[in-house]
Amino acid sequence: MIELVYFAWVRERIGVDGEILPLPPGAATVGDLLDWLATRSPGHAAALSERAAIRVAVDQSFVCFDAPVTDGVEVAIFPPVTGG
Amino acid sequence: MIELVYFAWVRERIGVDGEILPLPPGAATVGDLLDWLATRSPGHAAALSERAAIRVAVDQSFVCFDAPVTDGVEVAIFPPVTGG
Amino acid sequence: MIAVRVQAEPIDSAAAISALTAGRDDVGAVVSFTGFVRADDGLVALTLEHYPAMTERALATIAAEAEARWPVTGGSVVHRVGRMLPGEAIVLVAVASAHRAAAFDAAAFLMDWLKTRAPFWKSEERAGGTTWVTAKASDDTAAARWELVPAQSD
Amino acid sequence: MIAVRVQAEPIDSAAAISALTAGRDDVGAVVSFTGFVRADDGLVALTLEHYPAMTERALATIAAEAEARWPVTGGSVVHRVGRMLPGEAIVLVAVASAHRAAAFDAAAFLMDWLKTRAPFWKSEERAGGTTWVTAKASDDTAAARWELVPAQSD
Repeated sequence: MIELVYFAWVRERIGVDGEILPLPPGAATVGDLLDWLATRSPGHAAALSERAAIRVAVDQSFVCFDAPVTDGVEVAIFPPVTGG
Repeated sequence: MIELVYFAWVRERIGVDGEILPLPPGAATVGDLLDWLATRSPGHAAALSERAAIRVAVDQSFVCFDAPVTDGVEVAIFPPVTGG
Repeated sequence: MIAVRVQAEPIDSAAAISALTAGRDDVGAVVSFTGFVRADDGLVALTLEHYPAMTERALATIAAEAEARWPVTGGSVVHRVGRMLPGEAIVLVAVASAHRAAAFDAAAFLMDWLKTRAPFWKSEERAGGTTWVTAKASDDTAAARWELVPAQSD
Repeated sequence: MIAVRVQAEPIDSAAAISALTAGRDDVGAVVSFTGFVRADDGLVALTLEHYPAMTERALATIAAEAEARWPVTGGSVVHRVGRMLPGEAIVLVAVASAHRAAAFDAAAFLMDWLKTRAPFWKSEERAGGTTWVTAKASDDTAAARWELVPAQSD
């Protein structure tokens, strides 16, 4: 299983703060995971369609889309940060 | 007459805060004035010998040694500033 | 040495700044940056959302990086979260050092990194509704001054 | 808009900083620099001498130059003179602006200019006697960042 957490408008479009899902078969990278997630609902599709506006952290560290995803990790998906 | 004012170690070496003197004949520039002042006493000489360590303001504005000096101005002589 | 903190309460900048020199005689320079909510275009309130599990780690990383780059004697990073009104402080960065260049650079670096690497998101509340603030390219440019890698590249 | 002041009394940095945002909602960033007396090498006290007739003019010039270069909403430059002890503040520069880059740059500029163009001289008091502080080439280098002409060239 992987734990997905969403923030800002990614959270709003998907409609939940997060979800716990089995790692989809054949999903080896963050990019694969995003492709699969986008097929889950219209909300997921709306949140993840514009890939350039998406940032991902695996176990609380920023990663690139080609980073590996393995069972048991926490994957956070959100827009570029705007704090400070 | 010109009003001379001294600060920091220039003041200490000359031994007075300032002095009012007639503009020396033939002194057209700040450099001429410094050359003449250096002949007035051993203290003046000690204060003004190392010309690279001297800064001058005429009527409260920094000037170069080739700036003109005219009757009635205030000439301040001091080391490079070290405030802030 | 650089303390980091996330809080819902108002930020007391004066206390954080003065704490960096209290009882010390080896500090030559303190630089502080405080960011405030501006009432631009009829803004009513700003809400800061964050990713709590990551925020602490991100701020500690930022602080450690600044300490590694500059000889700071102390510092404080305080970021507020939740809803706040125009005129209220969003973030405080204060850095103490023996000399001014290190204090200025470390404070600017911390802010540039916070803007591009810390998991905070702003939403703006106006009469017409609430909208998410878009990240600025100028913030990435500012962060690049320190040769930091961007938060993510495809 | 940038207020300047020379005083023998201790500097109240917190009051000067908070005054820049009091009752305002158009300020997005405040950057402050405070310089302190360090107890380096057994320093007992520092005395700041200045050229009163010129100081006010020099500080007003510095402030006007900063206002011309950056869109500041307010600022404060306070320089202390006379004798002060380790840990005490020598100088405060605080600048407010809508955006952080202007506030950072204007504050750094004001300090760099103060260090090279304002008529103040420091003397250091130690057990062995009192010596005048020598100007640092690094201060001229820092001032040159802003393409300022040096205080004087032969």
